[in-house]
Amino acid sequence: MKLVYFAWVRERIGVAQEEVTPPESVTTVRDLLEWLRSRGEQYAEALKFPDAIRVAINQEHAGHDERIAGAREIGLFPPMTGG
Amino acid sequence: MKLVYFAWVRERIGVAQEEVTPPESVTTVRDLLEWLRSRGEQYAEALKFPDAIRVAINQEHAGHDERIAGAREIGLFPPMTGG
Amino acid sequence: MAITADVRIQSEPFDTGAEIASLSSGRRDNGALVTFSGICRDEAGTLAALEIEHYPGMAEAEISRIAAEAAERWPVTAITVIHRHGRIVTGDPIVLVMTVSEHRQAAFAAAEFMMDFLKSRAPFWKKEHRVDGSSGEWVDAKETDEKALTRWE
Amino acid sequence: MAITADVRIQSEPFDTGAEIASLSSGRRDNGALVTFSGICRDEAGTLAALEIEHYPGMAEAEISRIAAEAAERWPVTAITVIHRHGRIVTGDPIVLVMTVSEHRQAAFAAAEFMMDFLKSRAPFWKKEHRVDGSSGEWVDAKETDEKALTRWE
Repeated sequence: MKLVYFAWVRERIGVAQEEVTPPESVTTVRDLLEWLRSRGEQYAEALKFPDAIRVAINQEHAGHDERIAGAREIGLFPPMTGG
Repeated sequence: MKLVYFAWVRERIGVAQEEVTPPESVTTVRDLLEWLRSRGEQYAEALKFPDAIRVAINQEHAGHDERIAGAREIGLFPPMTGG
Repeated sequence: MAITADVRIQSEPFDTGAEIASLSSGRRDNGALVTFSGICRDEAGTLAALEIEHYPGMAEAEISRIAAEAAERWPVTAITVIHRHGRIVTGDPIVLVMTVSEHRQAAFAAAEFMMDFLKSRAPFWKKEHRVDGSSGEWVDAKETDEKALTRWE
Repeated sequence: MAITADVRIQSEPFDTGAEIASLSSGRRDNGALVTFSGICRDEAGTLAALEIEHYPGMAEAEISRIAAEAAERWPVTAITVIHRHGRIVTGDPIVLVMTVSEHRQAAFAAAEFMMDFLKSRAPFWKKEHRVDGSSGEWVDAKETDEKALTRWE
């Protein structure tokens, strides 16, 4: 699946997007954040306060309990400051 | 004092403004409306529902209980439809 | 706040874009600008125009009082009100209320407050000119407009 | 109502007057047009510009969803939203929300509703560029903006 990062999540992880294949045990958004944190220093730093991370699955807002099965694109980003 | 009329009050009375000198017994707006109604057919018709008449003394909204002593200009008109 | 509203009573049309530009240019401290434009409706095709009568002098004074009250209640930095009189054909604008503030809530609330009070307190009266050529009735004040004021008490 | 909002995400400035004209021309059934312009504040002279990042695709989709929800709740006949991205200097407009309705309350409410949701739900992020030349912080989301949503529940 494709992961896309924005704002300080993007800056801290160091890439704007990447293709990943999480293990089968990763079923929810929360699992995904946990798994990403294990991937290295930048990920651990960017995602150290998971509650501060907002998530979109296929470009729609999603909660941390939501299942990621079938997601083509998951966006991870800080709280939005639109308008 | 000068009386000015607007909208259907003006149309029914038949003049846009006039100078009047009410008797001394006329002290409030309510008295003035009563006195005007006695001045002729058109006045009686224009002011037959006094509660429907809005009043301004010296170009400020005034209630029917307000005293008219010292008024230079009194406006009589229907409920407003501004905006 | 001690601001003076720009209040204009005129028969000519106005240019909302130009009014916005003149209020926002040169200001860098305002985050929010709200405009309300009231437009002459055709009432399902029956109305050709409105003839708007006003009380000269009092119209300016009363709208200025309403604007001053809005500026007391909310931290607005500028207010413009333009209200037209005379014959206005359907589709044309009748009134413009514009508010500027640092924050959106104040700009919205001040504009809504002023429109509610303009409806029932600004000395204007509308007479209908119908499409069939007849000169229609004076538009009745709406009870809902009078009731709208109670939410600001 | 089944209206389709005109949603545009762009780096170019927009002309509010032209947008108003294009929505109001040829329509005679609409009594009320509300605009909200969000302008880049200079934060007491410390800010030179904002760099606005957005989530392409999702930004349009999410704003369209917010507009559809507004059109479900209030009888609006047209909605336009323009949200800019990229570098925006202080004093320049960031966002325009425009609503048209037969009645003023619907136009006001729909515009306020959309602005409240744009603040916390539209995928945009603002980074500060300070007057002293330093690239500042990402603007924090305000708790008050999140709380503002509860009044629409």
